[in-house]
Amino acid sequence: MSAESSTLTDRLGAGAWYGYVALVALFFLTPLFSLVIASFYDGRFFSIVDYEFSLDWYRAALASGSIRSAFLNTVRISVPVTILSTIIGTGGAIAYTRYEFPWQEQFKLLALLPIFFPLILLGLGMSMWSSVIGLGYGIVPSIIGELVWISPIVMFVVSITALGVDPNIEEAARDLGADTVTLYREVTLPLIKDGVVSGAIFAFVLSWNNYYIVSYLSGPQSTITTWIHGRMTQGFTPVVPAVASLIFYVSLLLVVAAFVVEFRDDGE
Amino acid sequence: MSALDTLRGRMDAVATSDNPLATLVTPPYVLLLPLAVLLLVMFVGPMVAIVLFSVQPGNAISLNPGTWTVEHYAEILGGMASGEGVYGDVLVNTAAVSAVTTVVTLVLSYPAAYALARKIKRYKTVFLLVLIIPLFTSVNIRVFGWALFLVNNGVLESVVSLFGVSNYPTMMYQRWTIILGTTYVYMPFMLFPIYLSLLSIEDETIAAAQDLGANRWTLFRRIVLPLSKPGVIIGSLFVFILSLGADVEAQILGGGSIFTMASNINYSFGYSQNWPLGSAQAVGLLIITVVCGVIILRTINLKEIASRGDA
Amino acid sequence: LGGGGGGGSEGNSWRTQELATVPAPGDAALYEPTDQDQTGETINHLTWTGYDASNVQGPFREQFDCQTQLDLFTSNPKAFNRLQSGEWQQFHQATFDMAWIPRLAEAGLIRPIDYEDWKPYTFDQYIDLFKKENGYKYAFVNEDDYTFDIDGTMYGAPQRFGWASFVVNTDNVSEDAYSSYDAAWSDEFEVGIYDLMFWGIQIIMLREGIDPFKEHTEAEVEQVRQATFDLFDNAKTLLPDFASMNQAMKSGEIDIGFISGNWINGTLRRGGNMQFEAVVPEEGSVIWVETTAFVKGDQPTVSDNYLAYMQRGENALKLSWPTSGGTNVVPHQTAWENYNDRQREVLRVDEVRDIIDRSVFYTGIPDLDKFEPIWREAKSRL
Amino acid sequence: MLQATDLRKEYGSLVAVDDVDLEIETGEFATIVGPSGSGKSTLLHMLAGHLEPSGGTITLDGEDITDTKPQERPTSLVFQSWALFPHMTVRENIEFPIRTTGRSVDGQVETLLEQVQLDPEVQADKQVSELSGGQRQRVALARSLAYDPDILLLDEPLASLDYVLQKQLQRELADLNVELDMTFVYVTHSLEAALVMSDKLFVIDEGDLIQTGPPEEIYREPNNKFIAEFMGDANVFAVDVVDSDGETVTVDSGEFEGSVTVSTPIDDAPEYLVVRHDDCVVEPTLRRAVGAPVHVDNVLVRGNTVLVECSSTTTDDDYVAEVDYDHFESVDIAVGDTAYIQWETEKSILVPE
Amino acid sequence: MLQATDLRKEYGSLVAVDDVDLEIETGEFATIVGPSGSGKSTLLHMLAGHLEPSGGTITLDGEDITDTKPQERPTSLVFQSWALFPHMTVRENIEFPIRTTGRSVDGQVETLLEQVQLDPEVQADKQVSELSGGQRQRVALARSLAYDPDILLLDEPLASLDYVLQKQLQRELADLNVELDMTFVYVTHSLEAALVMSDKLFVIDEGDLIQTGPPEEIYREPNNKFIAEFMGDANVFAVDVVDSDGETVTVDSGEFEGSVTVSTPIDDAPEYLVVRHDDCVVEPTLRRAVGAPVHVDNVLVRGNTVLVECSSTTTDDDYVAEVDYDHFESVDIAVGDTAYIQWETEKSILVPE
Ligand SMILES: Nc1ncnc2c1ncn2[C@@H]1O[C@H](COP(=O)(O)OP(=O)(O)OP(=O)(O)O)[C@@H](O)[C@H]1O
Ligand SMILES: Nc1ncnc2c1ncn2[C@@H]1O[C@H](COP(=O)(O)OP(=O)(O)OP(=O)(O)O)[C@@H](O)[C@H]1O
Ligand SMILES: NCCCCNCCCN
Ligand SMILES: [Mg+2]
Ligand SMILES: [Mg+2]
Repeated sequence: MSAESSTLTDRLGAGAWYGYVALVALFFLTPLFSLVIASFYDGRFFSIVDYEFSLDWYRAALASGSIRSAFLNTVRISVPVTILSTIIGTGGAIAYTRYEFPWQEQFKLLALLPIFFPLILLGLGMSMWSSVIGLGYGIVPSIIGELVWISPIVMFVVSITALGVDPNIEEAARDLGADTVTLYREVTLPLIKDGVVSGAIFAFVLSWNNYYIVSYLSGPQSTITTWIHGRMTQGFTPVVPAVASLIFYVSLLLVVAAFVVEFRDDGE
Repeated sequence: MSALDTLRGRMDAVATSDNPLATLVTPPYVLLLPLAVLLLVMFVGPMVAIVLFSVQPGNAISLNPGTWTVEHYAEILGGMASGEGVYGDVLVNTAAVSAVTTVVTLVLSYPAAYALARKIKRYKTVFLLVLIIPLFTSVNIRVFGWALFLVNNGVLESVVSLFGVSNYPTMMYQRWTIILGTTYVYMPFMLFPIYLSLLSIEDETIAAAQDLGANRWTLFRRIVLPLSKPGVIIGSLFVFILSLGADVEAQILGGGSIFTMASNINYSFGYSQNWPLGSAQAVGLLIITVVCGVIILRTINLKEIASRGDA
Repeated sequence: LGGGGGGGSEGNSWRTQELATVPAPGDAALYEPTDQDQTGETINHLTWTGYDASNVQGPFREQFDCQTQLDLFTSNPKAFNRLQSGEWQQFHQATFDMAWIPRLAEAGLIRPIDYEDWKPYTFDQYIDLFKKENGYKYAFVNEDDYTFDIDGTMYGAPQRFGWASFVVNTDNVSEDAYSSYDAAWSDEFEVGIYDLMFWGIQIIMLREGIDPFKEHTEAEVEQVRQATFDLFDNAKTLLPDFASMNQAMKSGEIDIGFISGNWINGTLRRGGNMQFEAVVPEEGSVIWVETTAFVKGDQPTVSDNYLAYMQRGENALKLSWPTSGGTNVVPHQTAWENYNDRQREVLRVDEVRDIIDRSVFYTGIPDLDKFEPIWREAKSRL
Repeated sequence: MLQATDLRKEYGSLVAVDDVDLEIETGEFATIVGPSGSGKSTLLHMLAGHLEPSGGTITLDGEDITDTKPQERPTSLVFQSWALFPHMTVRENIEFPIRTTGRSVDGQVETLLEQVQLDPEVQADKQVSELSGGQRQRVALARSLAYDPDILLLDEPLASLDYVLQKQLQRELADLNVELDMTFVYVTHSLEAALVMSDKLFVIDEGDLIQTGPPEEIYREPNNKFIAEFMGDANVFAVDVVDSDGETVTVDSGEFEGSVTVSTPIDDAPEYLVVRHDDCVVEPTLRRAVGAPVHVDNVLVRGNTVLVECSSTTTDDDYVAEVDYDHFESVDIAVGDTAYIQWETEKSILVPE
Repeated sequence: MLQATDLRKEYGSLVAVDDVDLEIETGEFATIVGPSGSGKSTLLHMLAGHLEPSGGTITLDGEDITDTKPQERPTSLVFQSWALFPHMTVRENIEFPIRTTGRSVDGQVETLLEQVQLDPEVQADKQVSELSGGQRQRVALARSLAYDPDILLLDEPLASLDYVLQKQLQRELADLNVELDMTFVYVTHSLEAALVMSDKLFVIDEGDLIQTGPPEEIYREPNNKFIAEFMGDANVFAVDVVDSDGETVTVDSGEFEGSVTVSTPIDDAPEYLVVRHDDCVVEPTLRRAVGAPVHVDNVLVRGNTVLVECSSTTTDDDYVAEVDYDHFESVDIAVGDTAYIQWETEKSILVPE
């Protein structure tokens, strides 16, 4: 039974919590707002002084084949990476937190090390290694390369939740005849759901934003990050903010959907 | 469904057999095997390649097992010892940026994570999503967005000019703007682990502490903080390590006012084409991060914190 | 008869032998697809932004019914590393700044090209400055010592070019001041340094009156060190990329960008901001020429069609003014004839001859590693 | 004095605590009993401040504390689920409230552990996860005692303990109540504890406070059939009132032989006669004032007493008599016999529904 | 038959279960009692397969199941801490074992809930977090029953229930034991449950199995002083053996008047005379075979019985008599009086330390 509160000071207190989170959200969004503003600017390098509204960059972004293929490649990499790293990382987390086995601490260290590796080195090292073992370059090597870095991160995110689960509950499930598959599907996984979902979000975000590994392993396939990096270094136009803004608009739909759902629930 | 059944049958059939190979398809081995194999194949190899490169002479661009040298280590360590060269500065700068970033993100994230986990009930998904969606846009373009915000004639200027402020010191290319950048980029890696660990604290534990006279501060210090330790540790680790590797982020806003290890390594591999030197620096960075990580993880045993059930 | 284009038909050997010389069929056959070219193949081209623009790639893809994938890189050495570490298997063509062509040849990453076969598709198209007959040697490699040599083997085809110097905001910096690189060492101006070490070092050498492309003495190294430190000590900021640099110029945060060049500031100019100019002061600039080469390994049948297409004057003009990416000049006569007034102004086409006259061609600093720590250390002084 | 007025808690449509009024004097040992799910824990959590009432007020010595935070109330709750701090040792758990109140810890942990019959040397530095259920429960109790509250709220604090320990700790608590002048509000399902230890007993059912008073009074004069049965095993007979003069009432029933005239404090007309199992005996013939003919179904020996389970020969009802082992041996009763379950008139309790 | 041989569990240096041998017949109702922390839960967890023994074997019908996985044992454990699935409703919790065994769920949840006295309409679709303590405990019980195990292991399954419910469910369990021919291994601290329900009783203390047998035998002929006291409130007197002929033994003591000659099944020389509180009475004069002079310190009414607490006039010992309310009223005893606590010779139990 949890404490609830109703006094005025408590209300103010609750308001302050909301206010603070709103500030943090604002902090997170500030550069996106700036990019949105810049994406409608008619010139090439943004200035508020001679601002004129234009949709040209959006037209260019939507028409561009290289953006489309960068986008598709990014999806082709990040979706499998999200799914696979969530599975691999969750497996590692469950093994590490819910079982005892020989070499457990060594396993933890091995699983941890890639997180410590600066990404540029991982990319470079994997690029060298990839030709040694004949893995090659392209979408699949990029997926494998990203998994090396992202699965351990998922493992650690999931571990946080898995560490909080009462072992008695799993014992009870076993006791009641659950075989391994049932145990995971109906008890363990639902109990660590928050962690797995967070892990998957982390995985997606990290894969979506990965530059170094992809830039070394994707071969001729460009992704949004390598595309943006190229544009920043060579040939910048506000198509770049326009692309960023488009991604932002699409993800805003999620927020709107969540808001509507919640608002409806509230009404009931 | 039928695949599941087969799997189920196989797993549990195997569990009873004594075949040591067969135990590999039972938990925990079946769970940790993919990760272990992945890392052994695709991580240990590259790591070894880098270590090997770091002992290659001169500007070698391919591995030659016959020749090796410690000249690059000597250069780095010698430079650090004598105070010449950049390595000492770079190390200090990098550590300082990472430490400050870790502290700042921790201080800023904790209250937000706490609010999200325990105070915010209505519109929680909305808040969570608002915090997540910026991450769908690449890091460098988001940091560039900050530059657009801060530069002369940028967005900030138009906002403050609404309030009649026109003369204010330039915001770009300062040391603190590096911290702004790294804080901005890495804060989610602090916020979400802490949020998760706070989420798993039982309401009754909090109620019991309040009941026993804990004021807000005591409640925080003795109950909430220790129980959220896994999240704080993992979050701090992420942020510290990731900001040790900060490159683009640091440079755009900071205008190179702080030269960090990752930039320096990047530079060795990129413009200066000195792979062995870059690898040697990389090994140095690795040693630092691994040592920090191992110390942190050893001193705080995650499993111990977690043993909450009973026997 | 083997006259049919892309030449799937005869001489398949160069496609499969890793380092075989690349021949070309005559009679403009490469400009038209043949039956064999209706393959739905994919060309992978490792190159710079601009090449990927839809106005550049679209027509070729349509005409030859194939895909082109452009991997856009941002740094010669990094691209070199990638090919070297094994990615050569992924690519069919690569476009590097020409100083890298001998190195690529030396590393066995690119193929020789049959000059006579290819002349109609390439050098015959260029303005006089880029004719072999007139001494343009930066596509030809002496395979004994891997230097540029007019009598050497052709390894690449020039594609886009420009100069590296510095950019000034002519509204704030007087012509007097920018007639020398000294402006960047002057505390009168806000200076931003683009973190592009080996271009920066070359320009510093020019300012110091030192030939960049030779072995340097201790004293010269010392001189460069001092000049570099002075430059950084005077600078306001270091800029990591093109976009940040131009944004800093545009916003007035800096008056001078060191270094820059037409490939960098052209974007500002194309946006109508003609006050930004990559001026070439009296010390001169460094001329770079993007040069496309065939990468070793298997090649699709349309690979030679692609090169011929990219080299054709009207397509080069599009590359010069892509729908996305930066603006640059190209050496193609047709392009020069067809630039409109605005393009001429933005690209400063009419100044190009003079600039080349006053500049040196980028052939690579042989002892770059002496200067690399200097730049490193200078950065830590900011 | 701790006072609740119209205290109410609703969970959605379920009224867990329904406008309860209660008064507990300072130093009193008040016990709350009631069936599982009747609202006892809910009530305690509201008194402790962990649960916001849906209505009503709580005052302490006249001061309204309804909105006071738990940490500012001089109360401490021993949680039904213990709620020990999982990341602390036993010692740290117990020191926690001592530190929050700024007192010095020296030696207290040992004393408290001994008070709850735990060996400080063995248990003090264990992790909570290394304790048995009963050991945890005692640590939870010791921790609340360490807070030294004015009012100790106990939610079934001894449920997981063995009989001997329960007794010892009940005694310990009763002593503390007197020694420390601490007010105890004790939720228990142990009738024995309720009857022996408390000054005042509250009976709660489905969120309603249905009877309040000294335990003996409630035992002897339950308000209704539910309380009568709840306070101890009993046989129940539906009765009809045949006579009533305000002071005494006379009832009879088709289910037993003989009519019963007793004084009753209840205003409502009685509908049931309740007689406790241990007030009944089963003998072959009817030798007491009231009795019903039965078949003997089962005989269970329970230490010194014997449960004789039987069923009415005339109705569907089952009855039980709890008789002395010696008495049982002295009368000749065996399973299958027909006999009389019987009791003295004055053992009859008349109650309404 | 479920059999454990030399079963052992060590936690570091602590021996929680110390080479225990036990045999439980199929269909038997076996009860394990022992003080808090004596190793009961540990033993049960080993039988269920959740805890790996440090030594010894477990066999079921002769087959060694020591290393069998919990889900493959035909056992089900009702956890002391319930271990309900927090993310499921009551219904889903109960359906869980039905599904794992591939049976159809229809109607079973309702039947099971009713068996544990929960109203399916109200409770079935609640979240676990919305239940009271006692309701949770009953769901845990229903869930284990739903598994329909051959052997049901119960770790204090009724500890959080009120008296009436406890009785009802004890009865229910006893019936199930018979109906379903299910073997029950029942850990409880309720002596009453232990005595009434079980076919066989195991007494465990500090990890040792110290007595096994039918409950009545253990009640009447405890092995030692600890068990004697543990099986019910008792007064203890140190005694000296004055005579012994192998069959009977005669003792006396400085603490009581009269000497006691009883038959004893114990081999060891008895050192204590134990007599249960409810076998004693306190009267002004010594009217029974044995008795000790005491001061009456306190009188507690507990429903139909009265606890008379007194202290020896000659030693420091305290004694208690639990007398009938009627008997108490009939003798003239009040606090402060000097009187005799007394009992019949045959109520004396002689035990070694
Ligand atoms: N995980 C553990 N680590 C160390 N000691 C433990 C652990 N679990 C139990 N113990 C100890 O083992 C002993 C037996 O514990 P167990 O839980 O079996 O007792 P129990 O008889 O069930 O007691 P209770 O009636 O209080 O539940 C106790 O002293 C306990 O402190
Ligand atoms: N969070 C909740 N949401 C909905 N209903 C609840 C909640 N908590 C308790 N209840 C219901 O309120 C009623 C009272 O619960 P409470 O825990 O106070 O009972 P209790 O008297 O303590 O029972 P027990 O003796 O079983 O612990 C129960 O019917 C329970 O199901
Ligand atoms: N790392 C060096 C970048 C050199 C830029 N070259 C300019 C030419 C553009 N193709
Ligand atoms: Mg309760
Ligand atoms: Mg136990």
